[in-house]
Amino acid sequence: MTPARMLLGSTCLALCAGMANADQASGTLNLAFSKEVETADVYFNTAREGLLLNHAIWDGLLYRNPETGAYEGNLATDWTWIDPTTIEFKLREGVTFHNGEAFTADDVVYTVDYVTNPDNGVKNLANVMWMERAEKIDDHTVRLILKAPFPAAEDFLAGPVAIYPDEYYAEVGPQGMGVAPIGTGPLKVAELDPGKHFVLEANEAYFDGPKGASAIGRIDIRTIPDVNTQIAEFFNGTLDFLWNVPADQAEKLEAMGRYEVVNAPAMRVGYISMDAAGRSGESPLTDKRVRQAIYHAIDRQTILDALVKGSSKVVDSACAPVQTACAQDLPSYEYDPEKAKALLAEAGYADGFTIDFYAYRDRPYAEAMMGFLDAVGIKTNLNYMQYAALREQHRKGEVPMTFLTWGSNSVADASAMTAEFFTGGPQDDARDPEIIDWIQQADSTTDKEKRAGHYKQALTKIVEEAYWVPLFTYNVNYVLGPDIAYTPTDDEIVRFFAFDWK
Amino acid sequence: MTDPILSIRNLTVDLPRGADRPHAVEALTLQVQPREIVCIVGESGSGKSITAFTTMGLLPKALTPSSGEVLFEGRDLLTLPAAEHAKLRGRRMAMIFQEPMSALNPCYTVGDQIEEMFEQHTTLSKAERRARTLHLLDEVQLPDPPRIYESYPHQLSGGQRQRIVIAMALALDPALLIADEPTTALDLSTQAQILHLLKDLREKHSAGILFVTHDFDVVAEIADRVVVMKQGRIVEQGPAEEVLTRPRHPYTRLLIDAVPRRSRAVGQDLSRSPEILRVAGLDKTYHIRGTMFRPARTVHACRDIEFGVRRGETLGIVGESGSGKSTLVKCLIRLEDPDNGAVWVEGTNIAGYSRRALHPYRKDIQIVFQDPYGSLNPRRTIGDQLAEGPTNFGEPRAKVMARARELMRIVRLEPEALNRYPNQFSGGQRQRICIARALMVEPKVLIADEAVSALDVSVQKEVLKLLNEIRDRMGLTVLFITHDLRVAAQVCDRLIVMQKGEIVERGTVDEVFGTPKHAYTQKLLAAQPGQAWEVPDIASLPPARLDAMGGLI
Amino acid sequence: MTHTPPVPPVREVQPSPRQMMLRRALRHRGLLFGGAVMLVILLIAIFAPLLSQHSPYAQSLMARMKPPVFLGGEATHWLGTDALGRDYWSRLAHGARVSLMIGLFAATISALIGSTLGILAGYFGGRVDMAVTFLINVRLAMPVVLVALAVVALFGGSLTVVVTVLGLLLWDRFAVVLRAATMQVRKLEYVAAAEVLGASLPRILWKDILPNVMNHLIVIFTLEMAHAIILEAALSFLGLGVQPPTPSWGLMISEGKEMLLFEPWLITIPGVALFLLVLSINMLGDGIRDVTAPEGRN
Amino acid sequence: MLLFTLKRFGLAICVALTVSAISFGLLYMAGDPAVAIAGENASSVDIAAITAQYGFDRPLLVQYADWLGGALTGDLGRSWYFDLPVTQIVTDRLGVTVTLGALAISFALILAIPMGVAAAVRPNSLIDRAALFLSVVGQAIPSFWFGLILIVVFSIKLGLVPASGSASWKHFILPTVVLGYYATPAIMRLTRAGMLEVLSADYIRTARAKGLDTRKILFKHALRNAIIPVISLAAVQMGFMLGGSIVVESIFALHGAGYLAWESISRNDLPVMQALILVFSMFYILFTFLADLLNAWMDPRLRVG
Repeated sequence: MTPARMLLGSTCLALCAGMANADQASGTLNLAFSKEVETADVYFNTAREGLLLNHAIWDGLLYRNPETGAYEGNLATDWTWIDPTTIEFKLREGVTFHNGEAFTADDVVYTVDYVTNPDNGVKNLANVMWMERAEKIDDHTVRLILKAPFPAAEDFLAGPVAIYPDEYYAEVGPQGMGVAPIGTGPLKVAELDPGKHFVLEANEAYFDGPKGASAIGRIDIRTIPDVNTQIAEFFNGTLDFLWNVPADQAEKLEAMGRYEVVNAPAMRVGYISMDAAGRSGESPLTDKRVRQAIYHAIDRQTILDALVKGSSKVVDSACAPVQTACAQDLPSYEYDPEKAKALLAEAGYADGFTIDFYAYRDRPYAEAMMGFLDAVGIKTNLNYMQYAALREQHRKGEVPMTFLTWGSNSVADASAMTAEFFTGGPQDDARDPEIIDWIQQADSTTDKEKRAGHYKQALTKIVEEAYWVPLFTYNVNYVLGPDIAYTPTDDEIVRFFAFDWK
Repeated sequence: MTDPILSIRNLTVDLPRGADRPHAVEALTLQVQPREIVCIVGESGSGKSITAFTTMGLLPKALTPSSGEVLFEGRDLLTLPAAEHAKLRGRRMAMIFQEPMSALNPCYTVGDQIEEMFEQHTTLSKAERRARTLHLLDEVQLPDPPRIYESYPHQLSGGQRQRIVIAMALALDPALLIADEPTTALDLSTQAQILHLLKDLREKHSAGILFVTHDFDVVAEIADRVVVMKQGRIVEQGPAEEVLTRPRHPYTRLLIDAVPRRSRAVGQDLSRSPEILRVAGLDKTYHIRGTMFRPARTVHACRDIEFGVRRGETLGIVGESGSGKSTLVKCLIRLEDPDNGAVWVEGTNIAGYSRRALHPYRKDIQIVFQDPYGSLNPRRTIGDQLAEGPTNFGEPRAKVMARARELMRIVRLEPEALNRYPNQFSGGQRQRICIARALMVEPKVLIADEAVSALDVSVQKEVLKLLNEIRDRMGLTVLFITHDLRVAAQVCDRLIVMQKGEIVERGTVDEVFGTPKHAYTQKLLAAQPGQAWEVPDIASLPPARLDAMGGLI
Repeated sequence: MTHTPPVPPVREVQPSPRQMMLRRALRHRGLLFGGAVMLVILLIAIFAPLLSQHSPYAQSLMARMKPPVFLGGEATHWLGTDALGRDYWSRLAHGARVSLMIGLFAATISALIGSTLGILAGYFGGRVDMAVTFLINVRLAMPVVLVALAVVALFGGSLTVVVTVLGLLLWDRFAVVLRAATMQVRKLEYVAAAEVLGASLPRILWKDILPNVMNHLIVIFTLEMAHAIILEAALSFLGLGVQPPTPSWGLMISEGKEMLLFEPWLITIPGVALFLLVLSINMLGDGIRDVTAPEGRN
Repeated sequence: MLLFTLKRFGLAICVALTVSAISFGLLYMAGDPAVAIAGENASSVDIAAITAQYGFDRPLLVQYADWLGGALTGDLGRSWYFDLPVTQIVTDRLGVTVTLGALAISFALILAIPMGVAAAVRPNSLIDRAALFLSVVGQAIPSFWFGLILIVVFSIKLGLVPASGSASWKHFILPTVVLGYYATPAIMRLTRAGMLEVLSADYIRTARAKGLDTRKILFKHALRNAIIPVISLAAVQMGFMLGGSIVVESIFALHGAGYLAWESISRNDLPVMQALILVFSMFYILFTFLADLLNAWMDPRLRVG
């Protein structure tokens, strides 16, 4: 051990010794968001943090059990499919909102009507536009009418579709809800400084639903953008729990031996999309052999092992394995740079070529891929930009090759991903009519097996044609402070209400 | 004779290492009696100001007195602790400086700055301080003391500011007043007033005055005793009368000989010579833009200027600062465009020409400026700068360089100087170079704009002589712009006197000096210091006798 | 004693301005130190490929974040490796090129804009001056970091974009200082003399104005070069600078910052390099100012 | 005087207008703002709807005129991200930044002026060399790096001050130091140069000739004159600081306008960015304007005709 090493070690000791631990006594759990949430109104924000607040403050009609993956009743106690486009819900009785308003069928009808009305400008239209309207049968019975058969309906109802109090929402609107949210959830908002600071308190009157009441009385959430600052606060004991900790830091934290580090898979999938349709002009990527060469050239497993780590897995599907209908028995291309070079030579690019490569997150991953491509002769110019800018260019068809990820809004159905990228929309780089057809057929049938068959066809062709190079699933590192008890789930959702003191 | 107020004995002040000589002042001995004005006179670098500053304890840190003593009221100032010395300053000894424009703090009213003297050295109450200050303002003959009291320095003229500094110096009735070139920066008429004031004060306050100057006329005006310094040493001292009329040391003689005489031998007759330059009805008005805090105003710098000059003639244009002579010059060389009027150069009116049309006529009128340091580009060799003009007018390089070498000889510099940079030359040499540069394009008219004002008298004399020689040799016409009547009288054929943008008097030198018609001219002439002094003819004095060290026997 | 004294010979003791400058330079410790460090960095930048046995781009995902020799690492990567297993020394050496290039090009662009505006304003005064002063005010009123970030974010980061943006944003000091300096020089009589001698405007600007404001220009150039390098590092730190895998020091700090609490050497090494470079440029600038300043007037 | 104040004010407005026009052009020229509003998980349907709703299909000039019209009545539009009035968000965040800026400039002045004066009084002394050394070194330390180091040392290792946030005065210590130290060298140097120049001025010689004591000469006569350019510089620096607080605020998680700016950039919230550029430039203009007035008050030459 060199002196410098020892110095480093002693720093660590000092870090650990200096920790404060007054939180359990004060009963407050301290957490940090790493970005500012635009509004607490879940229908008007698209951030992951918004989804977390959604689950804490509101309830959906259904609940997806993170352990079994089964759907359970939440605000609804029972539901039945009347026909492929109609579901009837029996609502839970005796539930009240945080402001004392009673929960009835009117709230459901109002919420559905409000969010499906395009004039109201809800941000995540995909989350709600599959619903046509809701009909009140009686105070505690409601029917949901779908626009078309929609197999993923239950997942959406257990996820992003939160039920709002009709009277309150009619009075304050999205802005009022954004600064003073009212729901039925296990936690209620005590203080809110938009974007900066949230204080949640346990909802003493929470109903006996599948989520369960919060064991912790008070949760204080600040916004700290820098991971290092978060970790620094964590060391000081002024944060109790971290999530989305990058793999390297998580490893180091775990090695310190004082903290529990939990790794959980996420629904997010990383992939390289290639302009197979030639929208960005004359491009080598219109040649299937070139795309296959790229598939062969990238050592996905090594990237995973060295950088992504955790519970991530290499995938060949253009969707996450946990998603319904996301077939995994697909063809694949092993890492083989020689074969890649041969394919390139066959396609007439024996000396390689140069191409623009776009990315918006995980710069090291992108750089690693560039390194592999470089090894087979493909030179890449990285354009690392904001998501909005990249997406805009992608939609215009100006992006020949890009490393993207998609989290499917935690909706556990393959359609949450394929519908966006393989049905001829502006972000469809393949524009393969056969695939478009298969997916459309799949999404308009309620026959689960038939649906799965169509999906498998589509996913297989995506790999065969190498339209994408699906890379790997993401994972999330959760780091628990010494006195925190929490079991992370595999849907990237931190359940604030499920925390407890040790 | 009473005890001297100040007695400097054998004072030596060292220069920092690497200077051109080891001592700023060497073995200096002098005395100042009460009610006596002792003038230290010498050229720049003679160490005269150093003596004054040593006495005041205001020497720059780089200079250190190394031996001798400075006895003031019985105490040796050189061994006095700094704090003790500071207590004497202002109270027992006071000083007046050369630059009244910068000698006062711009941030405080002059009243406040005078009152500081009382605040620092007395226990007077606020009201008493104010009363004393107002009284002082009155004593130095400033109009409306209460208004002046509230004024800031920038609201006062140079003369007024110098009076403030004098008032400050006199506040506590010091025994010794040191005046370091107090009138050099002032106009003639103001200078006369200030000198008069100082003479008065000597009577009223019984102080001894140590007066540092380079100007023998001023010496003649006020000195009781004279000390002549050269390169840190006293070469001659004695009663004013003695030194001024019967100088014994060759250096004193050289300086006195260089003092411009009031009359010149014979004016040449040029009435047949053709008129080469005529200015008619020239007007120039400046509109000074207002700033955030100052309203805009209009200044008539030149009004209806009219004159002509003949070939070979030297026309003097005399005026104090602000008289418009500089603006006139700028209009002639077209650094400024006149608003109205004509400038005829050999029959061509160039006043209205555009820059482009003017170009070929540029070389006809050339100029030598006042500041020998600012008028040469420090980054170009002399040769390059001399070649500038002819090159601009398309002459071949070889021919140009030949002429440059020739001109260097004419202005008595070595041709090798062409390869050097301006910083390698002294002020007088630079003026010669400037003259050579102007002559490179063979001008018809040469304007000398205060061309010798910044030079020491001995150098001044040489340059004037050179100008005259060149004029005669080349048949040049010279416009000689100056504020110094003596210099004008010495070199000019005819004179124009300007005041507030207008010509108030014109005529031959004899006419203007002998029978001035305009009140302003009369006033100017009357303000001339040292008029009673009959400058001796040095050639008629017995030869000087010196010892081996250059001292008088 | 009435004869003319002989004309004093040219003062041989006074060396030419250039010689004097050189003499002062050789006595100026800060200048020498800054110059020496700068020279070393420059040499490293020029000979980067020869000085490093690894390519700055060659990654080795299985050999990530190997510590440098002085923290117990191996000699093959004496400054260790980064998060992608690339040789840190090689990236540092090649990064010197990027930093110097950004500094040089950005400062050159702003020098061209700023000194042109400044000299014209100082020379002509009046309306030209008013217009330039207005432009300077507008420029100064724009928050540099914010605008630079926004532009890079919106237009995408690349060496060209960063250099251009910085160049277009950092000209104000050139304009301010050269305007003042030109005004001062403009008043000097040799400019008037040149005009009277029929020199054309471009000639006056080129021969009489420019050489005499050059020392200011050089000093500001060094300042802005340092400024640009630091700003680029800050942009890269915020993730909006030059594009990876370009080995820029700012980018290295940005990438290393992730492991700040665990592998501090990752940001210390490029941080110290950056510090040394900026320090040497600043000392060089200060030195140049000291060495050239007293020269203007005797 | 009033007329010129008005003129100066008019000029300030022109500057602000030009800045806003340039920034508007820059911001809205790049990319489709609708995508930014829609957010990361938005689908294509959402984006088309938003384009129509916000009127991004109109010519840029029309959009600017629209914005300007609103700005003149104090309405800076709505944040695309927060969907709240921009004016409200910005004023909400400005407090922290202005506090930080004021603290930082005070820190810089308190550190720099005495150091500059001490250095000027004894040029080439140990103090002078130390001050110069500090200023050269200070200018070369990148502030983001400095901030991180301070967190590691003072917050984590020594546990003296909190690492992030703005809850108490303690939270402001590190950010103040990081933001303030960067302005220190410039102010120190200007103070030193000003003092050196003033101390060699004739009126200081006059003051010494009057026998005034050193303290009075230094502080009444010299500093008053030397400080005038420092005021202007401090105003400029303060303007820069507000704009430069981006880095500092993001490191220390201070929810001020600088952090808001950075976040707005990463989420393409153009109305907020546009407003912030305007606000920062207005602050700069305001500070320099105040500095001019203060200077006029300090220096009678500027005050009276």
